This record gives sequence, C-alpha cells and structure tokens, in this order.
Amino acid sequence: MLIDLLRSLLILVGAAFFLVGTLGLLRFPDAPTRIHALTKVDNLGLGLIVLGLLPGVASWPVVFKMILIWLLAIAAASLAGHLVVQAWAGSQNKETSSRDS
Amino acid sequence: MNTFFIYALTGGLLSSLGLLGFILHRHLLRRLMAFNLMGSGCFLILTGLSQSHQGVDAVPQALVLTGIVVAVSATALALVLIRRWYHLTGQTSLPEDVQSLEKTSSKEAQG
Amino acid sequence: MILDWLLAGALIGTAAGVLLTRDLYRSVVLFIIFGLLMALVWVRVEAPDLALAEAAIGAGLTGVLFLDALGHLNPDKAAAVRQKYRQPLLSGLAFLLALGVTGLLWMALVDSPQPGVHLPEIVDQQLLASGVEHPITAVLLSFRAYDTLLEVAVILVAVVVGLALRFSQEDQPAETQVLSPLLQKMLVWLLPLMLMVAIYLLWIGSYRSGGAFQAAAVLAAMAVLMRMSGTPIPGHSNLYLLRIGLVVGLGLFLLLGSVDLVSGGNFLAWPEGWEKASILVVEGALTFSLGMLLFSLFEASPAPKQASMTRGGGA
Amino acid sequence: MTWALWVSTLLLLLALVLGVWRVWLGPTLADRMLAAQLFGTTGVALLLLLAELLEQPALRDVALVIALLAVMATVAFVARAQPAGQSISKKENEDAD
Repeated sequence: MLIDLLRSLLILVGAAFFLVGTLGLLRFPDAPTRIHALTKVDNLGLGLIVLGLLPGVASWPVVFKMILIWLLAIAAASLAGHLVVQAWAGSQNKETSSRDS
Repeated sequence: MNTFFIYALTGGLLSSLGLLGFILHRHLLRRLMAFNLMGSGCFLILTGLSQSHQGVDAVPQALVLTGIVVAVSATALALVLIRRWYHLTGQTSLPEDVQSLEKTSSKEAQG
Repeated sequence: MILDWLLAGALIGTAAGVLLTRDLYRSVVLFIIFGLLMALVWVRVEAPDLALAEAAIGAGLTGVLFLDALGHLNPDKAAAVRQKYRQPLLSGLAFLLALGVTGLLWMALVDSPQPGVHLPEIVDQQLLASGVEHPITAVLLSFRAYDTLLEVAVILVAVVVGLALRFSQEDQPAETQVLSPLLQKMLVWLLPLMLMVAIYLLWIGSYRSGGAFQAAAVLAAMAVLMRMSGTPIPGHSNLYLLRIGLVVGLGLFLLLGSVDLVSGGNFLAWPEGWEKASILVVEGALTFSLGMLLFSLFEASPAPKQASMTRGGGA
Repeated sequence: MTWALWVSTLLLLLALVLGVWRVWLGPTLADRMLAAQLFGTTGVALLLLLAELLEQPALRDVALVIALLAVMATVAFVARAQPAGQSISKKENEDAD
C-alpha cells in the first residue's frame, strides 16, 4: 500500500518534470539554454519514472533493460546537447564573421 | 466506436491530407513527404479497419510491417533520384512545374 | 479514450504542419516527429511489431535520409518557398478534392461490410503448425511467405536502381563526418549495443514482437551511424561482398523454400520438422540482407555540389 | 496506482504536444533538433508507462530502440544538414591541429 503510494508519487513527479522540461524548452530564450531543459530536467523525469516502475517489474532482465534505457537516454541527451551547441556556436561564429567582413 | 476505429478515421483524414499536399507542393522533397503521409494513412486504415471488426489481427499487421519497410526503401530511392535530378539540373521541382517561376538561388539560406 | 483523441489530434496536427509550413527545415523536423507519433499510434492500435518497426525506421533512417537530402538541396530553399500558393484555382480544386476524398473514405469506413472470414481465428489454429509462436512472424514467413519473398525482391530492385545510378557517375558519395571525440568514445559501446539489440530483436521474433524487419532496421541504422561518424565498416569497399550480402537473404529464402518443392511438396513450405530452424535461418539471412539493402540506399545518394561539404578519405 | 499511471501518461502526452510548438517556432534548425530529441525522451517515458498499463512487455523493446537510435537524427543533423553548409567538426579539427 505504502509502496504503491510512493511509486505513484514518483511517477507523477517524473511526469511533472517532463512538463516542466517542455515548458523550459518553450520559455528559454536560445538554443544553449534550452539544452538545459532537455538534458537535465527530462532525464531526471525519466529516471523518476523508471524508478517508480521498477518495483512492479517481475524479472531481473527487464529491470536491467529499463535501467539501460535510462542510461541510453542520458547518453543520447548529453551527446545531442554537445553536438547541437557546437553546431549552434559554429553557425553563430559564421554569422558574426560574415557580418564583420 | 472503438479505439481501432478512431485510428481508421484518422488514417482516412491523413490520406487526404497527404493527397492535398502532394497536389499543392512542387518541391520534390515535400511531395515525397506528402506521399509518405498518404502511405501512413493507408497503413492506419488497413489495420484500424480490420481490427475494429475482428480484434487484434496478425495478418494486416504483417502486411503493414512489410509495407513500412518497402515504403522506407521507396523513399530512399526517391531521395536518390531527387538528388541526382538536382545534381544534373540544379532544380528541386519537375520541369513542368518550374517553367512559370523565376530562379533565385541564395547561397546563404538559413532558417 | 481521451488519450486516443489527443494522440490522433497530434498526429493530424503534425501532418498538417508538415504540409502547410513554408519552411522546409520545419517541415522535415515535423516529419521526423510524425514518425515518432506514428510509433505511439501503433502502440494504441495494439501492434507492437509495427511500433518497433516504425520506431527503428522513423528514428534511425527516415530522419537521417531527409536531413541528408536537406543539407544537399539546401541552396534553393528560398526558391522553393516562393513556388507555393501561386494558383488559387488549383489550390481550391485540390482542397475540394481532398474534402471529397475524406468524405468518401469516412463513408466507406463507417459502412464497411463485415468480413466473411475471421482471420485471427485461422491464424490461431494454424500457429502450431508454423513452428513459431508469434503470429506475425508466422504470417510473414510461413502463411504468406510468398508475399515476403516478393517484397524482399522489390527492395532488391530498388537498391539495384539506386546503386546503378551511383556507380554510373564519377562522383564520390558524401564523406562529411562528425569527428566529435565524445561521439567517438560513445560509439565504442553504442555500436556493439546496437548489434546486440538487433540480434535480440531477431531472436525474440519467434515468440513475441520483433523479427527480421525490425532487426534489419536497427542494423541499417548502425551502419549509417558508422558511416556518418567515420568508423570503418569491415568489407565496405569490397564490391563482391556487397553483391553477395545484398542477395544472400533472398537466395537462402528461395533455396530453403525449394527444398520441400524438390521432394514433391509445395514451394515455400518449410521442410517437415525443421520449420523453426528454417525460419530462423531465413530470418537471420534476411536481417543481414535487408540491413545492407537499406544501408546501400543511404549510400547511393550522390555527393553534394559544393566542395566544402566533402571530406576525402576516412572510411 | 493505475490512475497515477494514466494521469502521468496524459501529462507526458501533453508535454509532447506542447513540444511541437518549439519545433514550429524554431528559429534555428538546432532548436528544432533539440525539440525532436525531447520528443524521443518523452516518447521513451510514455512507452515505459504504457508497457506497464497495457501489460505489453514488447513496448519496452520499442522504448529501448527509440533510446538507442535517439542520437541518429542529431548526428545526421551535424554531419549533413548544417545550414552553414560546413561541418563544425571539421573546423574544430583544424583548430586542434
């Protein structure tokens, strides 16, 4: 009973984090700041949801798989942030240099 | 009205949306996307309609599964052809469509 | 139910966005998102197999293909925008046509006749004889193996056309590579993981959602990722290996399908007692071939025009 | 328990729908790619929840595939679809040399 309540809470909070992350994506002013919403808030939300779902899972391989999914999502998000901000900075540089010349 | 039927109706709407886009657009890339949307609509109708009568059905699902893979192959081939066309002519539309419009080529195109 | 309406609305909205926006970039990214939404829709249609295929293809291949083409066709984006909404008469007619088609389709859907046969029941009855426990795999490789065979042949023809175009020209394929150190480090464990997931999907297809097509999509995505990041692909430049790889799936399919024919049975009926083994062998070969076929279509794209995009050597 | 799952599913779907707005706004392709990436993560969470709700373990495989291939679109964006027409990685490499 108590554990169910705790799980529900974890999952709900996780989903709320996603909503906040989307809000951040909408409200933040430019690409580098929006990366924060993506890499931090959303992956925390996903982590909470995974944590909330784990006790209901019967077998160990599935537990392993869900944790793997979370790790993959973190890795993908950080890599995406890294690459996108590089690309963004590159295009900004190009813009300013072409404006100067 | 069950869940499957909702998606069959969605598929119908999607098909005609794709058709509309296919007619209206001249840029080949966008035509290809419209064509893909039409395809997705057809897949939805196929599975949604048959399952709304008989419940989960493996036969249309298998049909659509191969359909999805063929669709992506067709899309990839179409992209190869479009790019070859662009490579040879420098245009992204078919000759019947480009006659009326003047060519503007801005190098620094940026969203 | 509210979930379904919301999802259907989002799907239609995204599709409309893909078609109506004037910005090609926006259109392409919305199209990628449309693929992800489609995967969720397949989940709601209770077709996890399709969700898997759509996820693998939508996330792994379609987006890459379109972004790739977008980078190539980039320069005349401005011209493309201008072409739209030129002829109000044509637009009006097209709208009317689309409305009519929607109306007719919906009428047909609402009025659709009850089918005379109950296919799920038949599939259930025959499932035991097919040798596999997952109905979709059974349909694909046992009940309707003929369709699957021809479908693979169709893809092979598409690839032959693509490669013919590719090899008839002097130019090299685009060699732009991402050399980010973070990506390189990540690929060290990401690529083996992709291979593992592909094999897992292939294996699991014999008793639940998964199978050759989904595994092939993951495999193709893996090869594309290797290509984009400049990781050398073993045997990549060997044309004989390429030809063998492309046809091995179809060849094994035909070969094993003919075994029963030779001994007086039917074409594409698997040898008695060896159903599961045959299906697994054919599926394995199909996975490899289909993955290579999809990757070859990605490779067949010609080089971009401006020299700054290309980058020699590497792979 | 179940109601919490359903509410969360709806919240996530809402987040997904709101995220489309950023794709629409842009303004740069980088912003749009970020939104697409966010779609991937949200989709993964949604699939995990649905796997529990609908009792379809296969959906976890779908989530796994999406999480696995999430980097593809971004890498393609950096490698091929740079609006500037020039790979940033190349520039970075020259700097390092």
